[in-house]
Amino acid sequence: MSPGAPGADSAPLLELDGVTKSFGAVAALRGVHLALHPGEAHALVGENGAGKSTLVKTLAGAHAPDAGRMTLDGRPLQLRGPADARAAGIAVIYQEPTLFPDLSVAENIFMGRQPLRGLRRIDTRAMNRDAERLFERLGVRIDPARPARGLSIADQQLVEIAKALSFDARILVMDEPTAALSGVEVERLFGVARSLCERGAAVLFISHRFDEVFDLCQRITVLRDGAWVSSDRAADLTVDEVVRRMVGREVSSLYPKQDAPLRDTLLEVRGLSRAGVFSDVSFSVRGGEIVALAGLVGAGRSEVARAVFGVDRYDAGEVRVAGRALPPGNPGRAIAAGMALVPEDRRQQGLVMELSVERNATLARRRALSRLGLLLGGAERAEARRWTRRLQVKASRLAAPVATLSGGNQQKVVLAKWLATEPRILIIDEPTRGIDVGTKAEVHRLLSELAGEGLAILMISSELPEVLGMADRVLVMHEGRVVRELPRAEADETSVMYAATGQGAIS
Amino acid sequence: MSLTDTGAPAQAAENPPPGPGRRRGLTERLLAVRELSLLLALGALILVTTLRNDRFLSGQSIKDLLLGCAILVILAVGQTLVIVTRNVDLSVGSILGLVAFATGELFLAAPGTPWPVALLLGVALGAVCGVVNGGLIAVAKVPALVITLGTLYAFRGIDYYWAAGRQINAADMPRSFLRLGNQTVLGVPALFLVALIVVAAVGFYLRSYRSGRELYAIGSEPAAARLSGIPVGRRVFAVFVANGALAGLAGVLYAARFGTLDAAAGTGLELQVVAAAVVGGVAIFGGSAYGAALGAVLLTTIGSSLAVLRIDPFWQQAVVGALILAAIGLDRLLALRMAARLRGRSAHGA
Amino acid sequence: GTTRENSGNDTGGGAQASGAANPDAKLKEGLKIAFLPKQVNNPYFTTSDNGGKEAITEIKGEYKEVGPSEASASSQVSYINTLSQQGMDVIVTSANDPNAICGALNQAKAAGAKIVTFDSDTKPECRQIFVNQVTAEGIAENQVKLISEQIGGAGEIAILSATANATNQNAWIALMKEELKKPEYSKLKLVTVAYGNDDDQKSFQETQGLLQSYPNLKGIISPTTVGVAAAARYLSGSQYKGKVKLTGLGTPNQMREYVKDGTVDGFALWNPADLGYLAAYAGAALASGQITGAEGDKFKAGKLGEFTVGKDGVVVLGPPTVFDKNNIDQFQF
Amino acid sequence: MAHDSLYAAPPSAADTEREAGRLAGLRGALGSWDAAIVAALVVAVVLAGLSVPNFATGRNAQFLLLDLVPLALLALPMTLIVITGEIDLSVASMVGLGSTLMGQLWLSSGLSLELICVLVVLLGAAFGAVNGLFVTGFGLPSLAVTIGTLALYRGLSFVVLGDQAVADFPASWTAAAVQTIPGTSIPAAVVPVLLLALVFGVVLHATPAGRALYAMGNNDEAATFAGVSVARTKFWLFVVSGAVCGLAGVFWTLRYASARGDNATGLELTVVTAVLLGGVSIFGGRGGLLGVVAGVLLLGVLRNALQLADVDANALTIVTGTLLIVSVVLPNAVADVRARLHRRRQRAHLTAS
Ligand SMILES: Nc1ncnc2c1ncn2[C@@H]1O[C@H](COP(=O)(O)OP(=O)(O)OP(=O)(O)O)[C@@H](O)[C@H]1O
Ligand SMILES: Nc1ncnc2c1ncn2[C@@H]1O[C@H](COP(=O)(O)OP(=O)(O)OP(=O)(O)O)[C@@H](O)[C@H]1O
Ligand SMILES: [Mg+2]
Ligand SMILES: [Mg+2]
Repeated sequence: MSPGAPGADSAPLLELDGVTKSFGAVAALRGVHLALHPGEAHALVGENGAGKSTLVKTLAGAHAPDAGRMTLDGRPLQLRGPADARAAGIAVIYQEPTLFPDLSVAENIFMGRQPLRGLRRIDTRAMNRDAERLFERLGVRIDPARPARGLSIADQQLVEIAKALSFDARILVMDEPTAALSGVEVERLFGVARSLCERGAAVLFISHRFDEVFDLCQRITVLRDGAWVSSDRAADLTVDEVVRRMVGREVSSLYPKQDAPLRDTLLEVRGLSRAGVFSDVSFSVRGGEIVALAGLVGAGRSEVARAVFGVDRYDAGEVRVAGRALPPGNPGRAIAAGMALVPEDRRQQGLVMELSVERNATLARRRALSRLGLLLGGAERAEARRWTRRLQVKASRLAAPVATLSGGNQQKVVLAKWLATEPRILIIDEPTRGIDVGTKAEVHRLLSELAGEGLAILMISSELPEVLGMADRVLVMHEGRVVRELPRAEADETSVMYAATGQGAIS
Repeated sequence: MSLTDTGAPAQAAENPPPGPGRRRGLTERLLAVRELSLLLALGALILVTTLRNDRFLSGQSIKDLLLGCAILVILAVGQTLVIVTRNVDLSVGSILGLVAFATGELFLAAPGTPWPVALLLGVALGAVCGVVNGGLIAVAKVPALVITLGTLYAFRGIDYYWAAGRQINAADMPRSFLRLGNQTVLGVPALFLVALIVVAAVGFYLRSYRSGRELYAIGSEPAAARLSGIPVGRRVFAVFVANGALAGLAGVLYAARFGTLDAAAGTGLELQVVAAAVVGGVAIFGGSAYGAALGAVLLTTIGSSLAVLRIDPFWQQAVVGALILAAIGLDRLLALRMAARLRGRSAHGA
Repeated sequence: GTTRENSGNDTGGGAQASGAANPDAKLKEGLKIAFLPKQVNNPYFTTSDNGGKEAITEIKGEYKEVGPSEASASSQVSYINTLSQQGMDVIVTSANDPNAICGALNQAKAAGAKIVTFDSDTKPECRQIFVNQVTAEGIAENQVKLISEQIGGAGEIAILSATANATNQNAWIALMKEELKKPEYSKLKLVTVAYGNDDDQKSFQETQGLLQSYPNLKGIISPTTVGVAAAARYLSGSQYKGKVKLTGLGTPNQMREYVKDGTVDGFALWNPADLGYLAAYAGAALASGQITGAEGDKFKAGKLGEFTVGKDGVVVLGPPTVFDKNNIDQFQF
Repeated sequence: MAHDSLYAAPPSAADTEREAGRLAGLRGALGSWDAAIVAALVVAVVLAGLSVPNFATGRNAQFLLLDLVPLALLALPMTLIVITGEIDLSVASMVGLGSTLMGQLWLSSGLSLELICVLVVLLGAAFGAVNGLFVTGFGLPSLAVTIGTLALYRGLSFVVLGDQAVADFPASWTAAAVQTIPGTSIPAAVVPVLLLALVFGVVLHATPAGRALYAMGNNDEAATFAGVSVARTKFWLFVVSGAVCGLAGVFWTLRYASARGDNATGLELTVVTAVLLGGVSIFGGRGGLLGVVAGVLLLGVLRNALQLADVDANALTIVTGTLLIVSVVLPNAVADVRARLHRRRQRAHLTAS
């Protein structure tokens, strides 16, 4: 491997030229160029649906390009499947975790490459030890012998990263690896990526967070609508410039919440407890107000949201909607009472992948759309069109299965589905995870607008700027308890962090 | 910039993980418990039956038991291979019937054929049926249940067509071959030894070999398996061929054991085989070949002991059904308790 | 509502013999005669149907065999319907259920077909003739006599039957119980009836269960071909070989092995080919007007000679043949 | 254009959408598979009518339809269950148990036959509820549970009547079961089946509950989040399946005038075959009722025509199996070829431009 210095204009390790890929009528990639140089971290940015993940899957051998050339070390590269890509030294972290829930964490990491002992048997001990070493490198503790089922999204992502690292690959491709990670883990990941670069590997990094992009990468390629726009040194670019190239126009990257008159209390949660997950959680949200629930990963915010909505049961406490008690454990009743929950895991909880965009968008509203118990196609379509248009969902047609949409567009469909129920109370868990910059501002504007219309909004977010920019009040959770309530004026980076790490607990 | 952080390091410091390799994975332990409970159930059944009738534990009776379960064990183990990849093979009964009849025909056509040749040919014919199943599934990318439901009919139809209502009798087959079905080695029926070898080999393979683990990976999350470069199509194909070959083996052994063959041999066996695998815990959490084998032994023993206990014959099938329900219910209970324990301990630090 | 009390018994009575028989009528040529066994793929029925085919060839009729691949009454109904659609002159069938196929048979009759049952009967009013292999009494007598001789006239015996609801089996068993009440069998004790479901493996297991449950068991009667073969196989490979006697109804081909190795002394069966042969002639006689199915009608059945229709339209083939070491090699079926 | 691509999409896509809009009413009910299977049915009927003697007669239609009544009945709830991703293998055993219960009640209870029929349907619902409880209450895989109850219910049906058969049902009732609609040769029993099919079809395709079935078949967690009570819905589906089995048991008993422990043995596989032939995905989430009804008819027509053409039972077995395989392999193969052609065209197009 050529130990090129970062940013050196050495010969590219991997080069893509004119790569084209379409799915039916959708052209996901149109003649894309990409050159990955040894020792360099290269960012790939673009809006949702720009074709980043498709490019990644092409590199990984999971998709065969319709046209175009790939060369590795100057030699043409033909990938017939993911196994070929691995053999060529390409390790990939996909946008959605691809773990085997029934197998142990260590097996997940070393599947197909387990260390062997006599008779070509698998050496489980050595495998667990190696896994433990990898986790040490990443600075996390995950029991290698436990099954992957039940890991939180962040942990799943960490296992994926460990897996990719275990290859000691020459090319590391990471598709939004940080979307579910916290600052510390991101830093460690970057540390590892940099050390790989120092050893001459090439890194392809995808993220919607520009601070990360500029922090890690020396070169940035912009995609728009499947087409290559530019590849430049990061040093020659600014965030605004990148955004302009991505979107093709100016966008303000954040949209602060507009003040709206506060109305009556719509959601009231009192003494909510669930053994081992959260305890004695109390808060209320008024119409016109956005309350943010902040905290570290695993603080139990999502669990509270799920319990309030009725997907999970709780052991004690009560939930009141506009003064009336909501029966526990019944999402149907919660919806009827005017509540909506945009869940954090869109693939598992938010969407029915095989169903069409239209069916997904109207799924939660199907009762309201029926007349005399019968569903009428026209009303459904009109409703779906209204919301997908408002959220600018990019899909070939409304009848296309949601699975064919890009990650960010899928997220928008989830939003559309819940907004279509015209809720009074909107609980929204990581609303902009994986959403591109333009749409993010759009979502923020929408949330602000909805609050202005009198909705009570409870927002769970791991992105501090989002929390600080959008919330009227910030509730900070730590280890299953609400430890701090900060009005907008008092909420800043330090005060929230302080409370979230448990140091500011007023107990 | 994001704000979340993991409390892991602190937590882990309080709770250092035990040295690597010293403890077995939770999944593995779960399976061990599963197999243990099956053994217990089997023990209890034998005990109760023996208390009522002490001849149940006589040498002859044990020999009969072992003989009786051998074929089902082989089929259940083969089915395990298929089920762990999240597929199912409903055509095993028909493959068994076809191969059994073919074996008889072979001896009719060439009476002098030595039995090992017959055995190999039978296994090969079974494998060919497996190739048909696996090929259709791989090429057409259609759920195995549908394809094998189709070949369940198709193979049986071929068998019927071929047999055309004829029967092949013990007298048509060489003594040496028939002896295979009844012979004992150190008091253990040869048939059961064959089954034991199959169980051990498949069990060991599934647990300790890369490709064996890949089968579990495929069953656990097929899409992820594809993305991790596991040759899913090839593995699934191989699994069906292997299962076909085992069904072929079972077919030859069936011919040796029963001596009387017509085209109906093994009809309806597929449900018993799936039931054995289900009782053995395969359908619910991956499961192992050992569990499936124990499931098969348990089911056969139930059949025998009901006969010995002289349970009203009209009740027998109902009791078998109730026991299947009880077995999977127990399974579930165990799984839930394990899951509760998983939830109890955080992901970070064991 | 309709209750059992007020519904009345509207099952018609007795076999109907319509019109007058003309014993001198010639057998018609070109009769379309269909055999519908309980199940195709069953060697026993293959043999008997081939007997029927032989007879039909002799009388220059058209033979055909159809039937379900699994022994179920509902599929038989659908075959009967098909046959009556095709305008068969005679349908010769063995019923999987004495009642279930009645409606279809009556429809076929109304469409002009003559109905003959063999081996396993329906209700008498649904057919014209039942060709019985032997009388149930004949079987019961024969089987009890065989086992008594083999075990020396005293000891515990058990019966291994087919399915629990096989009509003919149950009739035989009931008559065997009657037979056992006779003084000469007073030392025989029937301990149980087990069911092997005409499934080889089940029968095998049941035999094993019998021997374990009844340590003093001296003999087993298995009046079903599947059961007797499975029981013989079990005994021949066990410590009970030769000590526990076995008899029943079996085919010589299946049992040859066990008669020769001493597991079985003797067993009985009628010749299934003759059964089919006779049924075909009975059907032809009906269709030609030689007989109507009334008691006392006489007809000639080729090589088997002359037969007389008995009560309820039953024609009996004859007493069963007993097979043992000495004669078994003369039979091939 | 970036943000509005749904509407500013390339013309071809926009066309597709407009067309989709126009056909929307049809689309829901008539997926491409449904259309194909209906077409196959029509072709089969026409071919059989032209080439098989005695096929195209009223009497034959009567026999054919009558034979299909139980199969069609069982296929209706099975379709819904399979769409939710579950399966019910115990249906045939429930028919058998319903039949023997009817026989036993008639034999010994002195109740009126009307009441007995109602009781049998209710008991069927209770058996279905046991399935439902195990599947949803205890969270067990339905394949495993219903293999267990397949044995259990069949066993119980032998317990209920033992080796007996009850056959002395009033002739007026047994005749009614096979009666035709006056002036036609269509069996009267077809009418309730059609009505039920209509009810199931409307529920599945045009009600919120039907939508929910598809959603939970694909992803039950997401369905839960959308306010669908997955467990409760599945439970009731199993109950309905049981009740319909009870009904089929009543019909079976009267049609064959015989209540026996082994009635309807093995029918479950035929039901599953018909449902899959009808285009329902065994993994759940896909398929429609029209296809299933056509699938049932196609199966019946083929069997009947082949029987009339004196094709023997063995070949029939092979045909059933092959039909099932072809029915699933063919659409995939066609889609595959089409995709390949499309890609080639695209590539040609790209190189040209
Ligand atoms: N399997 C598929 N079938 C059909 N269309 C697809 C498929 N996969 C992706 N697409 C389409 O290809 C385009 C590019 O998708 P891709 O997932 O590459 O976007 P992305 O840049 O990764 O977006 P995001 O930032 O939201 O993850 C989208 O329009 C998407 O709908
Ligand atoms: N599917 C699951 N099975 C078992 N435990 C889980 C599961 N999901 C999360 N947990 C555990 O529940 C606790 C809280 O979960 P979670 O990480 O979702 O909290 P959170 O505050 O919502 O964090 P975030 O939203 O940032 O992911 C953690 O201890 C986590 O390990
Ligand atoms: Mg993406
Ligand atoms: Mg969360």
